Amino acid sequence: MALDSVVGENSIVFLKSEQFFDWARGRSLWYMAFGIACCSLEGLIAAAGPRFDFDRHGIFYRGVPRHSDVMIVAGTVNRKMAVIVKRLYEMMPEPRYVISMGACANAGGPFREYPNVVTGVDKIIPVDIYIPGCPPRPESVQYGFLQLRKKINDEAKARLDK
Amino acid sequence: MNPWLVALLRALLILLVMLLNGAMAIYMLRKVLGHAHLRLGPTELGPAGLAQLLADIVKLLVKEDRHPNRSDRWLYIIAPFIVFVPSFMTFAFIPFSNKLVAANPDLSLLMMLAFMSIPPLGIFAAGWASRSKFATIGAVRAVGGMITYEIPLLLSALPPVMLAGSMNLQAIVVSQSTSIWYVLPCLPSFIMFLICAQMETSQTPFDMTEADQELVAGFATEYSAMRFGFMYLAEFAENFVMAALAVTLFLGGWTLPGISAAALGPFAVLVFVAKCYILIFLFMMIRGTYSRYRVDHYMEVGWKRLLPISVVWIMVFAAALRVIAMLKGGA
Amino acid sequence: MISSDYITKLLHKASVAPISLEEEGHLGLVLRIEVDDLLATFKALRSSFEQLIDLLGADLLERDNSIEITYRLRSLGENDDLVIKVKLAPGATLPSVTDSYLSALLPEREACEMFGLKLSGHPNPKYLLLSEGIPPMLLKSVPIRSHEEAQAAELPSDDLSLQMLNDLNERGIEPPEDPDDPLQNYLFAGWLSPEPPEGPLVPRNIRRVSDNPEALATDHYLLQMGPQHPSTHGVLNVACEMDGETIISSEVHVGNLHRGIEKLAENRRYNQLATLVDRGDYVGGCNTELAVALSVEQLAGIEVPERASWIRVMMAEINRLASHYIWFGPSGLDSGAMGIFLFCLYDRELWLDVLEEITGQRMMFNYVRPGGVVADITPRSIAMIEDILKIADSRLDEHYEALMASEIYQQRACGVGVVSKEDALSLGATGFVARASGVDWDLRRDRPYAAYDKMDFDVMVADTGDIWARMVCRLDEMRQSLRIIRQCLDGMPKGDFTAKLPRVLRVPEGECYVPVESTRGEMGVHIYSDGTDKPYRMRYRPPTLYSLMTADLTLPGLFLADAIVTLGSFDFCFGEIDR
Amino acid sequence: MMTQAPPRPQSKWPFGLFRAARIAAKNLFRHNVVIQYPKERYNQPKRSRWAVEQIFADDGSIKCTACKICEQSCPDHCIEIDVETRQDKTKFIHSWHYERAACMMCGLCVEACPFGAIRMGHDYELAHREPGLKSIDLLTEVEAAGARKKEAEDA
Repeated sequence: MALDSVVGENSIVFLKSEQFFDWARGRSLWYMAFGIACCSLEGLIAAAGPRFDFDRHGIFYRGVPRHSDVMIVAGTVNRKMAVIVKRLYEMMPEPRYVISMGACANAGGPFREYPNVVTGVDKIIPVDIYIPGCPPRPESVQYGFLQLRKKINDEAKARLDK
Repeated sequence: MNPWLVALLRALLILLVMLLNGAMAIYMLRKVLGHAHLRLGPTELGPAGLAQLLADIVKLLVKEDRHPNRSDRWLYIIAPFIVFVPSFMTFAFIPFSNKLVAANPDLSLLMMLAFMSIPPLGIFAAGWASRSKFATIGAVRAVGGMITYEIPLLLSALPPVMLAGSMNLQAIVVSQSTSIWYVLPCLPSFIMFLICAQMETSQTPFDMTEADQELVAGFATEYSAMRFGFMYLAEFAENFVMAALAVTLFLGGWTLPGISAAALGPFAVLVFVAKCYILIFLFMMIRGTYSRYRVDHYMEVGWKRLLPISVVWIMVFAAALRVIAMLKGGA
Repeated sequence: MISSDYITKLLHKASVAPISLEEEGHLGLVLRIEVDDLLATFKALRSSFEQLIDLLGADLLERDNSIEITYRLRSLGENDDLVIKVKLAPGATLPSVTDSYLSALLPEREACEMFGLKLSGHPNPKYLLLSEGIPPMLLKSVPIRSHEEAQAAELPSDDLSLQMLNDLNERGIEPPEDPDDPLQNYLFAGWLSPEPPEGPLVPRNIRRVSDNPEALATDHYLLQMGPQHPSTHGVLNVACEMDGETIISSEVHVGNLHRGIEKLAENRRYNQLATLVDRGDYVGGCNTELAVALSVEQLAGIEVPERASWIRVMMAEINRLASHYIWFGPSGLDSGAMGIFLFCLYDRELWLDVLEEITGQRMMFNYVRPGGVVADITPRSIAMIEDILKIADSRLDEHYEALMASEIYQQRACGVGVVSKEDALSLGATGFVARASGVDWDLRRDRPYAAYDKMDFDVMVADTGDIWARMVCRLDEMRQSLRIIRQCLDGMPKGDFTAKLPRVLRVPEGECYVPVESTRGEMGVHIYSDGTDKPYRMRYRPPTLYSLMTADLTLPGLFLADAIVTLGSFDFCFGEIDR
Repeated sequence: MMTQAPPRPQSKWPFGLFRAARIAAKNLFRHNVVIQYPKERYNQPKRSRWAVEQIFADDGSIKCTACKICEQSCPDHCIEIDVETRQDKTKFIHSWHYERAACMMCGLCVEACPFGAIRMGHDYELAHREPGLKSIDLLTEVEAAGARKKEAEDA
């Protein structure tokens, strides 16, 4: 009994409610505690720590893909890992977002010449935000989250404007 | 007025209280743990981060609800309600003030404890239906835990009943207002009750069913969206219920020493809630500080420490009561 | 010192005829033997050398059409090493020496898959880092991607990962029909031995506890922990055969972070190596940079200024503290204590501020280079360090109280996850794992490098080998680090912070191995140089690979909950294990 | 020197729990240490290394002479300078291509630059949505610095 089937996909009621939902989605981004490599220390651990405290923005970690909204790909993805990254992504319930953190996840980084390494996680799963850095500061990741929030809100807004 | 309408209104009121309480407890947990860990907790959204809760709940509501492959479909769907509904029903028996209590049967304490023992079954159902190994281990632990702490919990709730001579929670509160708070004569029971409450609500050091670091998320590993939200909420609602029970039995309920019920008036509710939240704060600090017991140590605490101590203490207490009564009667 | 006469005598007794036994350049005493004599040699030498420190291969196909396997044995009592080298034909079979030294368990698998050899006599001859179908990556004939290929948005059609990616993108990931069936498991990478061995596929551990006859007879099940698990500290996967909550047998799977540091090092100039090894041991980068710098300096004969040595020691110790904090807190978290985790994180931030002030980044420093360090320490950094040193000791006391004073934690840590002294030696455990098991060995004290010979510090040794011992030993290491930093601040000599070096550093032909006591144990760098500005082969001895084996053999018989705390207490770093 | 680890503590229930509780209470009343990021910022040290930036002279002209030393010194090959050498030996930079997303910010290019034309920036707010921004052009269609110098000398 979805709302869009009752009032139509382009009705103002549906779009307004979607905008409200997007407001909520953008402000409650639980990320999956899935650290692959070096970046996990900055983006997942230090970020939750006392100095940076992502919890202020409603961003905190859950251990399970089923509970989480955001996957931070924090590290090099190689052939063995690609399978797992893909599987974890598919385990996450919609709507789900992916942040590609650091040089390795963006483009393979320093290891992209090695044939076992996937040059960029966006070749496996769709990526919403790219954060350059090796590893980025926790603040960079916070900025990335703020960008993601903006992106989520922009989508609803764009539809409403149409 | 139509009695059905009144009943419905009451039920809705209880539901509202429960949801508010659960949400408040989650907010409080994040704030308390934040400040205890040199952080702040949610601050950005709304005053002091209060709107954060709204965002979290709305987000969970509109998230995709997933069923894992090969799960036991119907059990998977109803399990969260088995957890949620009994903890919701227990709210009916909590005496918030001398007037404000939704249901006041003679055996309200017994009924409350009976309802409290149902959620672990829901947890077991959830873990079993998920067909995930971590969830199954969590489920098995939940059942093991339940038979471990239920008896000491009941036994440690008995001394106030003996003192008040009633199993009605309101009566226990009233009798405390005329004498002293029962925490003084029944201190060992109070401590045991708190430990059992910690077990019942499965919080560190006794969070066997969830055990984030071992079982990923325990019984809730495969649950997503609002089904997970319900279980999360129920957990915190239980937290409040246990605190309320401890306050009612041992800490004088909605009364304050030296002030009559009439003088307190509507502030009785505030007094009661404040007492509850002080206890919840204590629970949360324990949760944020200590390590977790291993599952066999947990059983050991339940069977080899709490159970014998509570049995012996009950016998000593009953004997002492009898002796005092005889002395009084003799004199 | 172990004399060559003594070794000759031992070999003679075992009727092994060595090809040669002599001092070779920087390597010390080198024994060259035929492959057929390998097992007999190891049996003969086992009683004199406690540890097999490292095992590495090198592709010498161009030089003499052989693959050279180098073993490094160590006698702790004599404080001396013996290098054993064997040469194999390409594609030949390497006999496993696991009967003599358990520490060959994982490195042998790695060496064989990386150089296309077969492995015989090994209890678990599976692929370790790679999987079947990937060519032996460390052979010189296997190319790496060119820059254009690496930068391209689309991968070339013959790229190794393309097939797998296409597969993934087309059908998504279907969970296996029956997850209990290990054959359907993505973890199985293929056999290295000519014939598949008998026994179960997963888990294959040389230890297995027998069922408790008094307990209920229940079915066993297979539990896959990781790679996404809150407490495997990275991308470790442990396949556990469980009986209820008890682990009957276990097997660790690594390679999820394999990214070819050793292969890429062959294509990096000597002054660029630091960027690679930083990302190996990503928590304690300064120490690994130091090992690379020391080995290059040894080969090239570079004299390092006194001040540079002192700065290196100070930075290594600051980094050690930062790294230990990220271990102490999470190992508390593994047992469920949340507070200590966050307190430690804050202390780590303080030290990271210092590191950022001096080196420019919080984790990937690229600071210690051949010849010295990149930049001098700043007055502001000294003030920062002094500020922290004022509170650091009392903070450590607080951390002890917050976690280890509580009886619940003591119940969890004392007598759990015991590594015996024999195991620690045989499995090649170094650093705090060995010291907690009663091995009195610290490279900083026993083979001082940089300016450690001028420092005054203690090495704590415990003999129980359990989690508690590891915690206590490492907590003391942190105190000693504070002591060393104080000494560095007080006695820092004046002078240059780096030696004058040519822009392109060419290193004379040769081979050397320099170990340092990194944050997790002995981290050694073995470099083959062929006279160019790039190393011919660089081997990176990861200390945690050896503690991982130790952990693997410790897990059987533990509760699931204890296994988590035990794994945490070994402090793995997967950048280092998988390289 | 070797020290023996202290013997295991004799557990006195539940005083150890109280000791831990004391620290927890102490930390509860400690001032928090959060840097509230969008409002407050950590004061980065001078040596902080983030993405590569061009240094411009006071008059806004570039310092890069397109000598390509940075390109060779980069271990990741993130820098690609598309430069045209004209007949009068002056150089024209078509693009100074920088693959920011793959850069590991090691600072080797800045160390190698003989003209001090690039530096590691201090801006860490680099996150972006579009995959196209993974690599950017720091300079496009400009005369290399050496060319202008030569012109000045000729004049």
